[in-house]
Amino acid sequence: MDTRGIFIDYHKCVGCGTCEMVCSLVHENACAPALSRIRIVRYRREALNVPVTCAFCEKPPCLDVCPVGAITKNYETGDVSIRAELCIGCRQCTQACPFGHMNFNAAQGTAFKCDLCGGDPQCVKFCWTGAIEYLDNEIAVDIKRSSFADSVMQQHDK
Amino acid sequence: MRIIIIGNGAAGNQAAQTIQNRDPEAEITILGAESIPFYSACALPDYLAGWIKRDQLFLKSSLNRHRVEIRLGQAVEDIKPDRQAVTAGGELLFYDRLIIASGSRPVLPNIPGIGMPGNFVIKSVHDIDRILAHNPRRIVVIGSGNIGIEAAETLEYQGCKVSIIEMMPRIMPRLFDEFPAMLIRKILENHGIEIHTGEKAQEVIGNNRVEGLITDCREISCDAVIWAAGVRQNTELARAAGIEIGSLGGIKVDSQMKTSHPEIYACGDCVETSDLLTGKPALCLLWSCAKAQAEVAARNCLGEKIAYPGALKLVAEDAYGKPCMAAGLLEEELNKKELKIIEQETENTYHRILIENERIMGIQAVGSMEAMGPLLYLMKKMVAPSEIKRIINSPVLLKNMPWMLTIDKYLQ
Amino acid sequence: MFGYAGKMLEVDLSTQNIKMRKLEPDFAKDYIGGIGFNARILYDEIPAGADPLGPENILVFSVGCLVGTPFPTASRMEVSAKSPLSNGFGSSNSGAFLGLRLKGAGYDGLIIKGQAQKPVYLLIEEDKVQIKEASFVWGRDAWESIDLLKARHYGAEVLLIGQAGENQVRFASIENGYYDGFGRTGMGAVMGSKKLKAVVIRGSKPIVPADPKGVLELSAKGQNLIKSASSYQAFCSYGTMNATIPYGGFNALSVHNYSRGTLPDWKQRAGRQIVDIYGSRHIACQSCIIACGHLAEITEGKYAGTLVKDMEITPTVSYSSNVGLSTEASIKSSELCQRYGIDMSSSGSVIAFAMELYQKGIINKDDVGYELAFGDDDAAFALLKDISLRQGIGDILAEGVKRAAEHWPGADDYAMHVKGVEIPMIDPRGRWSTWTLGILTNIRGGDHLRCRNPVEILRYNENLYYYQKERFGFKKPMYDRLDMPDDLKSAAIDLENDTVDIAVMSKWAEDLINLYNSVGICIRPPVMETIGPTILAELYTCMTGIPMNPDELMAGSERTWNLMKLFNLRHGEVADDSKFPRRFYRELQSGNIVDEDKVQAVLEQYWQVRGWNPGTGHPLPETEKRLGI
Amino acid sequence: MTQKRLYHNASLCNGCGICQLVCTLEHCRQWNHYQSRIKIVNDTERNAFYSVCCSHCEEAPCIMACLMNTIYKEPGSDITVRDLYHCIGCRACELACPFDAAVFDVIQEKVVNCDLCGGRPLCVEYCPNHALTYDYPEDQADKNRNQAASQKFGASLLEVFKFSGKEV
Repeated sequence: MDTRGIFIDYHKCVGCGTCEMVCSLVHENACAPALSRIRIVRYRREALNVPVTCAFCEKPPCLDVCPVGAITKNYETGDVSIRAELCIGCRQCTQACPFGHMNFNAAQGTAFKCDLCGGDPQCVKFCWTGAIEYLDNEIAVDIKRSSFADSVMQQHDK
Repeated sequence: MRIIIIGNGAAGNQAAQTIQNRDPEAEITILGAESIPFYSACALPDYLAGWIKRDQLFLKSSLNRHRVEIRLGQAVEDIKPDRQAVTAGGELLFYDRLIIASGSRPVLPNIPGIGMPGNFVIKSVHDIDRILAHNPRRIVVIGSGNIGIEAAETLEYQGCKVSIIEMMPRIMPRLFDEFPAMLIRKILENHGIEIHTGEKAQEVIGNNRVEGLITDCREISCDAVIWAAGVRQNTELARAAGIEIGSLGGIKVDSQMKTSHPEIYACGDCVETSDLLTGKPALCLLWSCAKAQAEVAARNCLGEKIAYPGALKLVAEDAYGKPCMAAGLLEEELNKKELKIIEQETENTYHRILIENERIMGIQAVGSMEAMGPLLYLMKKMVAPSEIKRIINSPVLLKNMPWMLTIDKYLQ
Repeated sequence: MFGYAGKMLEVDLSTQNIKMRKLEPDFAKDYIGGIGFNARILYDEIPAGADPLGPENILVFSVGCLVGTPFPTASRMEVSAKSPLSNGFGSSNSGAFLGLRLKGAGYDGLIIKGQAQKPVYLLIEEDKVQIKEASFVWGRDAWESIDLLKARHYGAEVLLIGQAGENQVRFASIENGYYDGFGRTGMGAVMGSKKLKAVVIRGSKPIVPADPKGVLELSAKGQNLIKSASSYQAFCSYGTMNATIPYGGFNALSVHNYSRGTLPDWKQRAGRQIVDIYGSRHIACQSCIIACGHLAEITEGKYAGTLVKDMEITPTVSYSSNVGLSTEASIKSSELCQRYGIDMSSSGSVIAFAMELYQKGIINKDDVGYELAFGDDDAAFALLKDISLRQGIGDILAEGVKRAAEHWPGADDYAMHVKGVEIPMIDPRGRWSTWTLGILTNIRGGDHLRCRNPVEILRYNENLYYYQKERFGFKKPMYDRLDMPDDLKSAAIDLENDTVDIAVMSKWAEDLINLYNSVGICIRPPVMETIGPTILAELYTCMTGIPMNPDELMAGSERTWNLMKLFNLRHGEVADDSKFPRRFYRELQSGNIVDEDKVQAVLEQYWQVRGWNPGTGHPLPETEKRLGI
Repeated sequence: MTQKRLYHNASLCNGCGICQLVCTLEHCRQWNHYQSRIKIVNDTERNAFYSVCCSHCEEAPCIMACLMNTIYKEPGSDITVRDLYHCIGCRACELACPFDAAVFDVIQEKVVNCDLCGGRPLCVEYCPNHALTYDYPEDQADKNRNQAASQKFGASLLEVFKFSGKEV
């Protein structure tokens, strides 16, 4: 099983939106943040930026609410994907996703979501700040853990 | 791209509509054997009863007449797959893709008296016109599928005395299990329809005109017989062109609705697809299946790669104001491994849900259709009933799927 | 049409007429986008002698043609109109997310004509465009207005004017969201004169490139190129604050209205370290990989609670050195300028001008109402408010230094402007370079942003060979990497003696920056250093499907520059306008003055390089013919 | 921009049912919540109220199920509308709807769905708790995203700064 996933460090993101542009360009051959699988929430006044993308939940709410079974989870690879040909465009998944990740292409009338570019996420490649990373679950948690430990130690040293 | 569609029915028109929506430049020719425009066969009983007017039968179509040529009254004589052409009205028409949606026709048994005036089928508008012109007062309906039941009900509404003859031991034998079938039978009988099950028609008697029917049990005097004992696929054209025919008698297609010839697709009543729930070959002669198949066939014609998930039997019926519905498989069609039947009965309603191997395999309801739509989709999604419990226990999910609350009571 | 949105929106506020203009491929190729479109439209459609604040003036917003790609820094948008300050071509550039949004709504540009009867705002929702009544925001500051407008129109991008624009302060800016703005040349006053409070844009149409794969590859290449620039790391961390200290060191800062060249505590006031003290998060524009902006937060003291995008060289120099405010006050000044919707450079210059007049006794407390002194933040902010609201003396100062100086005899000596536009930042007496010649040659008047050496190494400040050349410190790899035609490169740069020919380099630099403004990328040094016409031409071809080579691209940029010059000449510019303020020629600063004759000689040389008449600065017929104007 | 749609915020709904009543009054000229195009479902366990209403699916199952081709997408929009003249009340669409959102109108004997009152939904206008909103789907998606993002940063941020423009 592939345990890698996209990990986002909200504090590193500067909100440049390169990931959105690259994503829409790779998947839709067009430059449009609205067609991007990864979207940035920008708190413009506070200069905070939160990229939002699919978490590939183990129990995906989008899968549960889909009335036609167009969303499937492959429990071997962990992948959650949409079969566009089955999608009826009811937008229930866009409402169900707790992250607001599930996107909707109004022109085609289907929902769409992150597919990790088949294992080589382009947004990660183009993200220059290091805010978006494609890491093994264990490593990502380890980084988080050690950064927390560092801060504790610094407090302690003071 | 030139596309020829054989058949001016639900499948043919749906295919044309889909192609036009997706590729407005495609040149479409629809060849219809009947010389009347596209109408809904499902509304024929309503027309027979006088609930709707004749013009309401004809469906409005938003096809662009500059790009779509509809030739009515032109039966296709043969298909020449090697030349990519069909002959219709002596003319050779070439195609890039061909969609066969030739439909089906009612079966008439080969018994004495079948050719006499007063023998009717219900398939086209003309059949109804003929019944209305005949103005029968005492009618026998052979077969109790949905067409038979609807015909009986509408004729009874018109003041006729109606009897139903069914070969099998219960009515609607392909649609309902025994108990719900009995409920429906009661409703019908309460309204004065005579029902004889387990009988077979033997002979139509009369003197140049139907005067009675002899079954293996009795003789019924009547002035008309309506044959609704099944339909057969129109596969002669395809068979003559060398297109493979399946074991059940329909045109054999793959999941993309493609026949054994790469340029020829087929959809509608004339094909043999697989069942959604079991995956076995199945015939599904229903309007909604025909439309879904036509959509798939049309999109694959245009080069998309869309798979048809499989046919699902799905019938909604109105028995004297009581909605009845059936979807999926019957108890006798199941393997009965870990079979669980949930039945709920109130004064006016009855629900039956068949669960096998933690999968919903069949739903039948009489009297109320509440929550049946969501259940139907759970069946299509192959969701285990235990999942529903999980969804109801999760406020986040429930917020998006409140109808689960109504389903829940059926699965307790 | 690939790459472009394919149409421009034309709104006549007098008649409430809304039209779509189709973008012709030939026009698109010749004028590229952004400032190119603006120049052509203004040149064709504004009659000579039009009043900049009257209904005849036209306000054009155009998006750069590469905006919408992931190419680094492709986010810029250009607004132009006849400037109320210079009476010539007024133009200003801004980034953030506005350009993409306008293109996403389906327009390459927005042309605003006429004058509304009462305050209105324009609501653009893709194909649905409405002129709406704006009395609920009229009179409010920019930030309040944005909050109100965004509450009405969810997720919209807003460009608007503050009170300064409403009151037609001649150096009012158009604000682009909270922190960005089209500052210079008084575009806000033009928008205010049209009674247009805001333009609210919603939309998310895709922009379809001709060759998406190529765009992606070139964007990756662009990222790598910019990352290889020598100044990249420094700019990522500190943004434009990198340049403050060297200019202080050269005595080339505008301190106290150019009466001095540096401040003794300059390093403590405006060094990089203040980014570490006050700066918190980086702020990037669309597709930017530098993110030079910082959110500045003041947590204690007089200005506690201030939260603004700051720590940039313009507000720092304008308020911290020119007006002499403390660092915290200069951060506060950014917020005030953004709220009032006023140009930071010009307002700083005007306040410094008033303070110097007060110091010299030309104006006194009776005129002003309070005491003015350099470094007094309360007085400076009171004056800023008076100017924005046109109260008291502010009403005179709101006309800009050139016009205000006419009110008081003797004030003319202290009016630091070129062609009516206040000079920000640099003092040519401290450091003579391509950049300072750019203040003279700039189409939009006294401004430093339209001509700068592609590679700026702040190491030397010698006036070599009678102002003809500047000493540089070019290294061979840098020279090799510079994307410039070989013949021009050898003419402009003398690698052996380490000098740059100012006249030749000026033309190249101006055309290059003009090209950036046309395609919509940023002029931050890491970009200037590495991105040239070659990669832009490739990207243009991939994006639009229109074949383009670097020479055509540079010719297009030059065409635009000449067109803008012709616009200025038609509207009354004469050769004599290209003069520094008298102070630079006469008053010693750190022992230096600028030699008027020698500067004139360089200027004439520059005109010659441009193909203009060396005596009058008028484009020659053959130049016009070559460029096909 | 696509069409606006109806959204229901369960946390604001107190189940008063006014939406159902105004809906029936508008469409059936009677005060009868069984005929409402919007249904409020009561979750007694959590004492919460949820709504069921037509989601105007892009490839709506009801359109495919209709035997009379009476259900179609309004040209130039993505709202599902019905031509009731041809409707025979067969209830196939009711069965096909996975959301149980098609309603059998016993007066007309036809199946109906929410028509958004032609662009001015009365249920939204009369909702006393503002639980129902009429909004663009894009905006609604953005709002969901914003909410998720705000949760990431905690409520503290929103307390420090009052409303500010949040957008994507």
